Amino acid sequence: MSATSPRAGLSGPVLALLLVGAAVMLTPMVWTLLLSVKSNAALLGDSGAALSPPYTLDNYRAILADRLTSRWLLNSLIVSLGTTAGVLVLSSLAGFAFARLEFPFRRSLFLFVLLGLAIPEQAVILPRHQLFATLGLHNSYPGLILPGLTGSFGVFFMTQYFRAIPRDLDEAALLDGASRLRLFWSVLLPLTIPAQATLGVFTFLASWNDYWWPLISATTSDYYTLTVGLASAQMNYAQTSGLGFLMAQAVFASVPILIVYIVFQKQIVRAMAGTAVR
Amino acid sequence: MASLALKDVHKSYGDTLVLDRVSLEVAARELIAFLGPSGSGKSTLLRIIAGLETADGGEVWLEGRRIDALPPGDRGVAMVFQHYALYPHMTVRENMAFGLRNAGVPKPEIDARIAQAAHVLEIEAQLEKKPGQMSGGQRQRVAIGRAIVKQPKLFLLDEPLSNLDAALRTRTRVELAQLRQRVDAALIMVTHDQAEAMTLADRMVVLNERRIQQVGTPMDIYARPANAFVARFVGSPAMTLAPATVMPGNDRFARVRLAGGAEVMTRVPRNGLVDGAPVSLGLRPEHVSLAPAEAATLQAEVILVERLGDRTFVYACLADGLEMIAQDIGSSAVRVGDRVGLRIDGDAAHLFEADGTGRHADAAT
Amino acid sequence: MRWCGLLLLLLAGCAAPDQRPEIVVQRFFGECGVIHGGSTDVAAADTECGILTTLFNRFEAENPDIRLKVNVVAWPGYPQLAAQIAAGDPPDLVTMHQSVISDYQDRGLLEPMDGVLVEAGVDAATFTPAARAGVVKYGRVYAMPWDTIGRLFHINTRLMAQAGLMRDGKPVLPRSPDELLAQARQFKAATGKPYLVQAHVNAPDFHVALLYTYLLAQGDTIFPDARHVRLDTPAARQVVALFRQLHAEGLTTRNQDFPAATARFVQGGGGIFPVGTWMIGPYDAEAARPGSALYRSYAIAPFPRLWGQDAAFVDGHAWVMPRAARSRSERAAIARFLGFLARYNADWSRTGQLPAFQPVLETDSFRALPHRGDIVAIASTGTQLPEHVRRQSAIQGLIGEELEAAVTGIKPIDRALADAERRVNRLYAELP
Amino acid sequence: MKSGGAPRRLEGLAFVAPFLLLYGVVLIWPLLMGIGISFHRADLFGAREWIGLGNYATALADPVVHQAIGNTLLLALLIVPPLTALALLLALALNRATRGAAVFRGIFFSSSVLSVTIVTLIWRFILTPDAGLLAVAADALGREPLPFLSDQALVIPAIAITTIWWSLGFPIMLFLAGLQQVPADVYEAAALDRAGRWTTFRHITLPAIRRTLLLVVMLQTVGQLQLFGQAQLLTGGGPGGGSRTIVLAIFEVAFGRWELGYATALAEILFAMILVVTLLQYWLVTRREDAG
Repeated sequence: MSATSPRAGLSGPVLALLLVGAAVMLTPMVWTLLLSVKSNAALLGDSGAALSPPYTLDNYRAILADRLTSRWLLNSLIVSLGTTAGVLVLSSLAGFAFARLEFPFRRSLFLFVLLGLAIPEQAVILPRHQLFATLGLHNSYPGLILPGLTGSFGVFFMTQYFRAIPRDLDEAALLDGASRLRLFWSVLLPLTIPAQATLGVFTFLASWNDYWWPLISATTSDYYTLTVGLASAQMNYAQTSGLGFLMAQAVFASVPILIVYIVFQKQIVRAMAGTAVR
Repeated sequence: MASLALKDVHKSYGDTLVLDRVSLEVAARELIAFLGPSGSGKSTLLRIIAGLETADGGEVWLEGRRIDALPPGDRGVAMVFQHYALYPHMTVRENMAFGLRNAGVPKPEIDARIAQAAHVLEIEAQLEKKPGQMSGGQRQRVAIGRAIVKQPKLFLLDEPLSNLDAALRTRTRVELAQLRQRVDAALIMVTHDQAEAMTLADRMVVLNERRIQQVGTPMDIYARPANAFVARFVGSPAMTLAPATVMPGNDRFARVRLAGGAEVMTRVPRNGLVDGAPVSLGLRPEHVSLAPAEAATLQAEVILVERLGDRTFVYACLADGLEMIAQDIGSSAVRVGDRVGLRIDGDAAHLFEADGTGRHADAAT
Repeated sequence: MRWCGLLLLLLAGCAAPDQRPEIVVQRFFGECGVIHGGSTDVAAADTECGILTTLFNRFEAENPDIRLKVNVVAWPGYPQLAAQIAAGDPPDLVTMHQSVISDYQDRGLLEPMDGVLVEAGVDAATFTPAARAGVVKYGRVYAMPWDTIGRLFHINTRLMAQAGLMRDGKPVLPRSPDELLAQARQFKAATGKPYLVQAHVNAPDFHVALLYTYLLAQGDTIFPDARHVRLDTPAARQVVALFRQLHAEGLTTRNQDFPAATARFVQGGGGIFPVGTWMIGPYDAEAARPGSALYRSYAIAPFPRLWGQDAAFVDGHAWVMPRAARSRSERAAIARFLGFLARYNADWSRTGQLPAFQPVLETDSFRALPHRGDIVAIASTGTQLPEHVRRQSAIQGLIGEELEAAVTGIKPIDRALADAERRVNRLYAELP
Repeated sequence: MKSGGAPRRLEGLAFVAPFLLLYGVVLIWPLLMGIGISFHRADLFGAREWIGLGNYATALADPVVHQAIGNTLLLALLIVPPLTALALLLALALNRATRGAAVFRGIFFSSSVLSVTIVTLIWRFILTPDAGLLAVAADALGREPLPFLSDQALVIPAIAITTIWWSLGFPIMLFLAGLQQVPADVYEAAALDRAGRWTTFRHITLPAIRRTLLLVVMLQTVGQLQLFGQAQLLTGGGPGGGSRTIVLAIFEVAFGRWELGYATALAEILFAMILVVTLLQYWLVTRREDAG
């Protein structure tokens, strides 16, 4: 059998290598989990203590009692969901127009948008910080969300996806008396759901994990995202004595995103494989 | 009164002319087939009627109303797409209801119409399924159902049978024939399959090179093709066109001589034909038969034998290289390589002038 | 559906309008709400973080008419402060090292606080000499001083005794570089452990403090004017060479960042930890805990005189007010907050830092704190950086990085010092 | 499709306008602002003085910048090829419809969902010689733990390993997507032609997923050239600047030293580097495609 035949099971040596790889992937996480269920005192000076009991959930209780961590979690959710929703809406509208409608400068505008794929965040972030200061957008949700909405990738991706939908569906809808908006909303948009799922999950992940921008834009702890909030705790030497708590925070912060991932895993894989419309 | 009327419709894409001043009238409840090779403009014409393309000029009238400036949904036409274009995310019921809802048809009426159409098309059991769960034939019916429920004044069918396998195609053809009995509207179907057109259509419109070549009943077009293109395009196997010259004479009918020297007496009136003018002698296979050498008009060598069971088509090559198709009995013993004699039934032969214009045997006599 | 949810979340984000004046206080020292929660019992709290947290809680409890927003930032918080000021959204009060004040003051980013301190009832005449030097720039008070940070030797007397380096219950400290090396070797031979516990990783201030101290001792002028630093000097080479030697011979811990070094000393992993006053409190607590490696074997001493004369480079924490438009009521709230803090300066000194107010320094309760007698002189004699020194935070990073490289043997000493000097001078050249 | 007069033609603009507006204001305008600022001696708080190419000249002569560029390129080199190869191998092994493969896919993707703060936190307590897992393991074996975060020779590999562990998921997904586009009958034909595993890979799989490969390499290169969080949080750029990346340098210059002009000039240099590297990769691959 060949390594690439899709139905066959995993052969012995391949399986063994995969198991080793999986162990390498999981060990750091298990280690983190172990550290998070040890009391801070037990870990002081001897993190090896994490390998043996007693274990405790005190660190997690402490997190639930700590209003800051929950606030950061909420901020991350707001920013990530807001960014995701925004990207999906904007990319779908623009993608539909670029793929299906005729309007002046359509081609030039599309090229203009593609240009954005080549612009790294670094080339923009400092002046944008200045710009947002002028606009008074720092330490606000719009200030955290707007930069995430300017990615060209979503528009490009949705345009490609809309283009792949057979045009006779549009025509059938036109004959059925649908307006452009109705065509977009009732006929084509539902067909892009796999693409929306993919783009949505990627956008959510990217936004959730964004670090640079929230680090300099969200500067009061009210608006910290989890990433920045945890970084502020991590770099405080006062936290040396709170290793277990720190690790519990890490686990706590990862749970929502892992849930998102597990829920959408099928969509991610399927949509990335480019399921055809029909 | 004409149901649909096209007046001087023309259309180009940039510099490329795709329809050149097309005019046509379709009667109420008539089934018209647009037949032509790809690129002939037949699909463009259909789409102009539907409103999916805009003509550069000309008028489209339906039931006394000029519709060429209306959006597709307001024209009172329904279309069955070649690939059905069913909305994949909607159930069959939703597919059928979509257009009605857009038109503001009341809900009870929508339900009634869907129930009626589903009954007629025998897809009641499939109403809650999605297109992806159905076979090609079922999807075809749904596509038709979606058109029927709109109760249009005109049905447009774009290559309705091309996506079906052979067995299904025959059955669907019968169903289409029954369908038109039930609906109170004209139908236009686009096809490149002449058998489909001939079996279904009341009249056929043969298109080629951006223009209508001929409009007529199937038998009319088969028997009296307006020009060489129609003659060769309609009928299978295609009519043989043999180069010939008009022989001088005073007969009522024209006598022609083939390039190889053989002469054929036709029943085409000779008035207007110039002596010695080059023409083409048009012969359908059924008018060329195998014959013993003494009764034969021509001698030829068999290059291909096509056995259909009830009859046999014999492709034969004349000495001058011209290929001619003859029809023989089903149990014909002829084999490739045989030398055979061909007998031409001059009474049924057609003549085509140098510009392609067809002349046909005088039916009156 | 999702949109509705999002909308709700956003609405929840903007609470009902609050008429109370709001002050935003930004501090480092870490986040420990988990341990101290809503406690207002300042006296019961320990550690920098704990004392400040309970102090803030107490202020909120006593002053319900003021909204106090606390913003905890990662140490040292200056990149974040710069971002905030650039964003036009600075906090009202910020913890700032006194060595950094000049920088912000020079750029016009800080408000003079003479007025607000008077309103707060805080008399600038009560500042200790070291604190005054730290917060008064060109004749105006730019911050309320909070403490004076000195650097000292934290000593594990049990290990020192084991190495034969105790006399009359006091640690024997070197009086010259050679003696330091000799004692360090003796210590290592006797205990098998490094003489010094040091942070070489990601801890630029660590070596910078050592270098500044011993340059001051040798009478070097480190910052001759506002645009230059002098580091590539014989005196500096001597100092760096000594620490490089210690590192090379394994007489110090290696490869540790600050948390690691802190923990190592607690575990009895080395003899002397030359770090700041802020560790006195935590280590004292360890010294009182039976079972600890430091149990009854902890002492402190000023940096020994290795070259020239006794010297102490000091810094301190202070509360500054970034320049911003503030209403009268907000100013009043800030003044009240500062007055409140000043009253608790004695509690802060339990951390080990020296108080910023002379009266506190002279109280019996402060004198009664352990070890304080050994270091109290620093508050009067400690040397701050000159007021014209700008960009201290960035410069400390640059110099510290080069020093780390030199001490750990990554770079030759000459080159590291030359590089440090060049990098700092280049930075100064870019200043307006 | 249909041309229906001016209103209908403008309808399309209405659909793209929201995105274009944001794109222009929040991306393109700052991009142009940045280029402008880079020609100034500018501080973070608004002071501006035109110095032309001064910042660029300084940058080209600045050894710290050289070191940062070197570190960044080295990191990209240590991360992108192993990451790509590893991801491709795993995708090949996991490109099957069994439950086991799905579980493995989940495992290898799981780290990608963690934020950089958490990844560095986890790895700090793997790598640090005092409390890290590796130190615990070394202790158990009676060995001296390696100072991954403080040795100039080890710190870049340490960051590379951390990054590879973190970033493995997306390339695997992309490769899986690419592999599923390869029609199965091609493999069946190859099997009939008695092609071995390597031959099949080399002559069938690889050409079929060449575009995906290019995409992965380009995305990863662009991403790794902008490496920031790992260096800042794990090592602070140390020791001795040994792990300072360009972006970390930009951050320090901007917010530590307030030299906005110099920082934006560095950002533009990075922008140019990224453009050159990606165009080069694109050109290399497509050129071979044309030739082959």
